[in-house]
Amino acid sequence: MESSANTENATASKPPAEQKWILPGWGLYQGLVVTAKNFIQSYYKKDRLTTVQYPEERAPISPNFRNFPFLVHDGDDADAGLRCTACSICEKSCPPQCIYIVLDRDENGKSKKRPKVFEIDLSVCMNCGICAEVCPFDSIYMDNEFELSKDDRFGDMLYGLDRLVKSTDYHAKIRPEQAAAVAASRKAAAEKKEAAAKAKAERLKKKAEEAKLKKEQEEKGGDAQDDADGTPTPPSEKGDTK
Amino acid sequence: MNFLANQVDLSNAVDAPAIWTTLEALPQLPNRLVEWVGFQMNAPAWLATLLGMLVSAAVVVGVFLTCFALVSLVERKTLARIQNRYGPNRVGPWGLFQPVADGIKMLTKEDIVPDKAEKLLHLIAPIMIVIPAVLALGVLPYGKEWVPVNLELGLLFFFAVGAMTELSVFIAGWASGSKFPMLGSLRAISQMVSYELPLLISAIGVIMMTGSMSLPSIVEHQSQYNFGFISNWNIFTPWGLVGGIVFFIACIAEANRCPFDLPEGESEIVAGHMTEYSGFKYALFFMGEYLGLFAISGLFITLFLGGWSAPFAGLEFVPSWLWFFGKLVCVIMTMLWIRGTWMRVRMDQLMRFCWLFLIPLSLLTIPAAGIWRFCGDGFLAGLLGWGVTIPFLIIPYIIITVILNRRLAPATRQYHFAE
Amino acid sequence: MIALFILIPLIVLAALGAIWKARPVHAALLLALSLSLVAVLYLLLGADFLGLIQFSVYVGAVAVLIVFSLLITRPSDETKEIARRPQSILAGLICAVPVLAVLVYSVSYSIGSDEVSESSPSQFELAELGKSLFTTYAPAVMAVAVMLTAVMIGAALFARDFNQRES
Amino acid sequence: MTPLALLLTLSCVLFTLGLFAVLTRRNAILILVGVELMLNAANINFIAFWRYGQAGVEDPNMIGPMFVLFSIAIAAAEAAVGLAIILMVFRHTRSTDLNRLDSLHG
Amino acid sequence: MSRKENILSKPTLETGADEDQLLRVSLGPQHPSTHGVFRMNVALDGETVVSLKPVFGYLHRNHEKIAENIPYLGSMPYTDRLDYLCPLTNNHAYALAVEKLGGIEVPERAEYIRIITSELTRVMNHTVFMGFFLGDLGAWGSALMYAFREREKLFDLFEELTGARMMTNYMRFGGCRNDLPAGWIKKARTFVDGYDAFLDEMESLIVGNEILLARTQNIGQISKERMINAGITGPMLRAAGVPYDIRKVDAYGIYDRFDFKIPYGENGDCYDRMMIRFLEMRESLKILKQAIADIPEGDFVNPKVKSAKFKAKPGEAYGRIEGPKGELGFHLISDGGVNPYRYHVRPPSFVNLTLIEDMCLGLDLADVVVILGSVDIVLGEVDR
Repeated sequence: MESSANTENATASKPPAEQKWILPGWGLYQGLVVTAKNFIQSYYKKDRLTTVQYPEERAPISPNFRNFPFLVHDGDDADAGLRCTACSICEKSCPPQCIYIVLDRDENGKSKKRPKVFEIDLSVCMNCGICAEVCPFDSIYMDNEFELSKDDRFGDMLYGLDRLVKSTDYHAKIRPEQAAAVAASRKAAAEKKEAAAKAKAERLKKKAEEAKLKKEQEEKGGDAQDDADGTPTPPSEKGDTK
Repeated sequence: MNFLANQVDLSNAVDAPAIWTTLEALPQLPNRLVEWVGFQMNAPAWLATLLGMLVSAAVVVGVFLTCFALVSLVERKTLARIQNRYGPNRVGPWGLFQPVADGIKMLTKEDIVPDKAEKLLHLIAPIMIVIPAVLALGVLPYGKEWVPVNLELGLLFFFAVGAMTELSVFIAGWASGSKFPMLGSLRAISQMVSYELPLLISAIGVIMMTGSMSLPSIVEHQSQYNFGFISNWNIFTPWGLVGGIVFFIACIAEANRCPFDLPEGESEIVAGHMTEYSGFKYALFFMGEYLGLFAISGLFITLFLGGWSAPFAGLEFVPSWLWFFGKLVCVIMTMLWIRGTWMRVRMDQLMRFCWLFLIPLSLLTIPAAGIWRFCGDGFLAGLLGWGVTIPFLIIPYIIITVILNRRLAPATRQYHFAE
Repeated sequence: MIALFILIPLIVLAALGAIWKARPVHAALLLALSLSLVAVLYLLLGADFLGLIQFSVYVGAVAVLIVFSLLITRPSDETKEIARRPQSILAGLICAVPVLAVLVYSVSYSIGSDEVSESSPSQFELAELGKSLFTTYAPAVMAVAVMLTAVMIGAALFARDFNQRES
Repeated sequence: MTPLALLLTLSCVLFTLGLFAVLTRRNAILILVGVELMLNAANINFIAFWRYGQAGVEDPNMIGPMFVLFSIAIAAAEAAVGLAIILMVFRHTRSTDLNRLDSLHG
Repeated sequence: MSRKENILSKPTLETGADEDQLLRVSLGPQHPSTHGVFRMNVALDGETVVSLKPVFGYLHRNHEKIAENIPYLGSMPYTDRLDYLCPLTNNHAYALAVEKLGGIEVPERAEYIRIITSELTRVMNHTVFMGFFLGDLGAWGSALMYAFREREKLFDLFEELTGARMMTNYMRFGGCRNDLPAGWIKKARTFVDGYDAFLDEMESLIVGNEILLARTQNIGQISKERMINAGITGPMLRAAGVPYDIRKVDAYGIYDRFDFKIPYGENGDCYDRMMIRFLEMRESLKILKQAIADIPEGDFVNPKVKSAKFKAKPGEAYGRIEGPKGELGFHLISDGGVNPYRYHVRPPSFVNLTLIEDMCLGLDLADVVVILGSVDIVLGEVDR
C-alpha cells in the first residue's frame, strides 16, 4: 500500500509521451476539435445521437425490466382463477408498505383463502420487486407497463383488484421465460397434486362406494359434492422455483 | 495593398443574372415603394422623408427581430447537436415555430415584480437594454446600398450608444432589490467597462487606415482587391489580424457570451441581473441581448471582415447583404461553438486577461497600423510591411504572454500510483 | 430654439434631482440622465462629435464609475436625514445663491453689452479639430496623454492594492 | 431671449446646483456628482460661445470644442482618480461620509 | 494541536469588513449550482467568501430509522436511494455488512458479478462527475451530455441485469438476485473496450483546457493531515496524497486477485480531484477487463441463504467498501430479531463535506461552486 511504485508526469491520465502541449491555448483548441467532431458526427453516426424520440419511437424494454406489481389469475375468469390467497407475506415484506390486503371471509368468518381487498398504492411503491420475490403462490409479478400518468395523485394511483389482476397470457407476453418456468413448475406441482388428489379421490370414491353401498343398503339417494377443495390449495414448494 | 484594385474592376465585368440584381435591391423595396406612393400622391417632401426614415427603421427592426427568432432557434439546435441531441423539433417542421411558442409562453407568463424592487426602474431597465441595441443596429451598412442611417461618425455613435447598456444592466440589477441581481450587475459593469477598452482601441487601427469613422466608407475601403482576387479585408493584415482577434474576444465579452458570461453565470449567481425578471420583461432582456449580439458581431464584420464585400473577386454577383448576413451567421456560429466547449472564467481572471493581455495587445495594433500605413501600397511595400509589423507584434506578444504572465501559467502535475 | 426650450428645463430638473434625491443611486442615475441630455444639447448645437464623446464618456464611464463605487461602498440612506438638515441647506443656499446672482448678473451684462445674433452659428469641423489637435495643440495633447497614463497607472495601483488586501 | 443667453443661464444654474451639492452633500461620491455638474456647466459655456459667440468673425475657430474635448478627458480622469481615492479611504475607514473623516481634526 | 482541536478549530478570515457591509447570500436549496437541495449560507465581502455555513436535511428521509423497523432485505431497495448515482455499490456495501453479521459465504461467481457491477458503477459515477463538474465551471453542458450518453449505455446494461436502470435492488445476502442474462458479459465487454476511446475524447475536451486549469488549480486545497483528521476518504483524500483505498486495505471480496493501482496526487486541489477520478476510471477499466475475462461458472447466490427470511444472531458488524465517493460503510447491530436493532450508514458524501467551509474561505463565490462540485456529493446520501 505504501510504496509509490511509479510516478507519472501528466496533464492527462495517459503517459507523458502522448502529451502534446504546443502553445498557450492548445487545450482550448483541442476542446473545440472534440465538440466540432461531435457536432458533425451527430448527423450521421448513430452512436453519437442516441436520443430516442419517445412517443413515436420507443427504446426496447429489456425482458428483465420491472416496474409495478400485478396479480396473476389462471384461466379466463379473473375472479375465480386468482392465485392470491391473501396470505399477506408481500404486505409484510413490502419496504414502503404500499400493499393493503383484506382477507375474504364467508359469513361464518371462515377464510375463503382469497383477498377481499388487495390494493397497491403505486404512488408509494418503489418498484423494488421484493413482493414478487417473496410470494409463495406465484401470484404477484412485476409489470413492465410504465406509462401510468394520471390526473389524480391519490385516487388514480391506488390500484385495486380490478386493475391489478391480469391474466397468465399477459404474464407470458411480457416475461415469456419467467412465465414458462412458472407454468412448468405449477404444472408439475398440479400434476403431483392431481395425482395425490386422484389417489385421494379414489380413496374417497372407494369410501363413498362403500358408504353408498352402506347407504343403499339403508336408503336411496346421496350427493357427491365433496371435491370442492381442488383449486386454491397452494403447491407448497413454490419458493424454490424462482 | 490595393494597387491593382482599379485595374481589375470585376464588379462590372461579371454579367450578373437578373435574379441577383433583383435580390441586391430587395432590401430597398419598401423604401422605393413608399417613395413611389409618395410621388403618386404628391406628398410633401418632409412627409416623404419621414416616411422613408420610418420604413428604413421598420425594415431593420423587422429583419433583426426575425433574425432574433431564427438565431434563438439555431442556437438551441446547434448546441443540441454539439451535445448529441436533437434540439427543439416538436413545434412545426424542424421546430421552426419554437420561437413563436416561446414568445407566446413569455407573453402569457405572470409579470412578477419583487416587493423590494424599485418599480419604475425595474420597468425601465429591460426597455433600456433594447433601445441601444436597436440604435446601434441602425448605423451598420448591410449592403452596398443598404445603410439605414449613414452617419459620418457612425463608429463613434455605435460606441456611444453601446455605453448605455452598462447603465441599464446596472439599473436592472439594482432595481430588483435582490442580492444575486446586485452581484450580477456588479460583475456586468466591471466586465463591460473593462472590455470596452480593447474594443475601442483595436478599432482605432481601422480608423487610421480608412481615415474615416463612417462605417460605409470603412467597408468601401475593404471591398477592393489585392492582386485581383484577395480581398482587402483588415483581418488579412498583420495589425488587423491581431486587432481582429482582440476585437472578437472583446465582442464575446461585451455580448456576455461564454466564456465571459459571468454576469449571468447560471451556476454561480442564478441569472445575474435578470434573476428577478419574468414574463415579457425577461423576453425583452433576451431580445436586447441578442440584438446586442447582432450589433457587435455586425460591427466586427464591418471593421475587420469586410462588411458586405465578397471574399474573392468574381463572387460579387451575390447580393452584398447576403454576404453580410452570411458572415454574421459564421461569427455567431463560432460563438456558439465556443459556448458549447469552454467553461466560464473567474472574475479576477477575466479582469487580468483584459488588462494584462488584451489591452497591451490592442495598444500594439495602433503603432503597427501606423507602420503598415507608412510602408504604403505595392508588392514590395507589402512585404516590407509584413516584415516589419510581424516582429513588432510578435515580440511584445511573447513578452506579454510568456514573461509577464508566467506566474499564471498552469503547472504540470505529478501523479503517483500505489500498488 | 423650441428644442432648446424643451431640453433646458429637462436638464435643470434632472440636475436638481441629482443634487436633491436622498438615495445615492437615484442621484447618480439622475446625474447620468442630466449629462446625457447635455450630450443631446451638444448634438442640437451641431457639435456631433462632442455630443457623442460626452455621451460615451459621461454615461459610459463616469456615471458607471460613480454607480459602481456606490455599489461597493453601499452608503445607507443616512443621507436622507443629514443632507436635509436645515443648517446645511441654509449654509448651502447662503453660499450658492450669491454665486448664482453674480453669475447671472455677469451673463446678463455680457449679453447686454454685445449684440449677439443667432443668424450665423459656427459649424463644427471635425477634420480641422483633428488637425489642430496634432499641430497647434500638440503640447496640450501630450500633457493630457501623460496625465491620463499617470491616472491609469495610479488607478491600477489602487486596484492592485485592493486585490492584495482581499486575497 | 437669444439661444446664447439661454445656454449661459443654463450654465449658471447648473453651476450653482453643483456648488449646492458640493456644499450640502456629505457622501464623498455624491460630492463628486456635484463636481461633475459644475464641470459640465463650464463646458456648456464653451460650446455656447463657440456656437453663437463668433457671429461676424471672419474665420470662426474651433477653440471652444477643443477646450470641451480636453475638459471631458480631464473630467473622466478626475472622476477615476477621485473615486479611486474615495474607495481607498473607504477601505480604511469603512465610510464615505466626509463628516466622519475627521481624524486630522485637532 | 490535538486532533479534536485540529478538526474543530474554525479558520476565520479577517477582511476588516463590518457586519453590515457583508453580503449574505443563500446558495440553495433552490439554486442552480448546488447539487440537489444542499444549501450554503455564504457571507461575502465583495465576492470573497468570509464565512460559509452548510445547511442540509432538506432531503432527509429517515433512512436509518425506517431500516430498523423492516426486515434486513427491506433496506436493500432503500440503499439504492442513498447515492442514487451509484446504486450498485450501495447494494454491495449493505450486502457486505449483512454477510459479515450473518457469517454468510458468497460464491465466487457472485463475487465476480459484484466486482463487475461495482466497478461499472464507479466508472459511471466518475463520468457523470466530470459532466457535473464542468457544469459547475460554467461549461454549457456538453461534457454533461456526453457523460449522460455513456451513462445511458451503462443504464441499459444495468436494466438488462437488474431490471431497473437506477434503483437496482440487485445484491442479495450471499450473492445477487439473479444470474447474468445470456449475452450480458459480451455486451459489458464491448462497453468496457470502447470506453477508453471515450475517456480519451473526454480528456482532450477537459483536461488540457487552460480555463479549467486556471479555474481549478490551487483551489480548495487542504492538507492531508487535516483531511485524515476529518475522516475524508475517497478521491478527495487520494488527491491530497494519501494512497488510501479500501479495495487495497481491506481487499474485500476478491479484489486481491486483480492487478490494479491506486493513483494519488500531491496538491489536493480541485484539479487533482478531477484528475484522480480520471486515473481511477482507467484503473477500474483494467479491473473490469480482468474480471470479465475470468468470470467463472457457478452459483450466483449462496443457495442456503434465504435473504427474505434473514435473521442474525445478536451481534454487530461494520461492512465497508470503497465507494466511488469514498468509504461507504454500514454498521448493523442485531438483537436476534428479523429487523436490525441499529442500522447506521457512514456516507462518504456527508463526511467529505465537513471541511467545505475551510476549503472555501477567502476564495470567490465562483470557487465555492467549483469546490462543492469537486467534493462530488449526492444529497440522497448526505441527508439520508
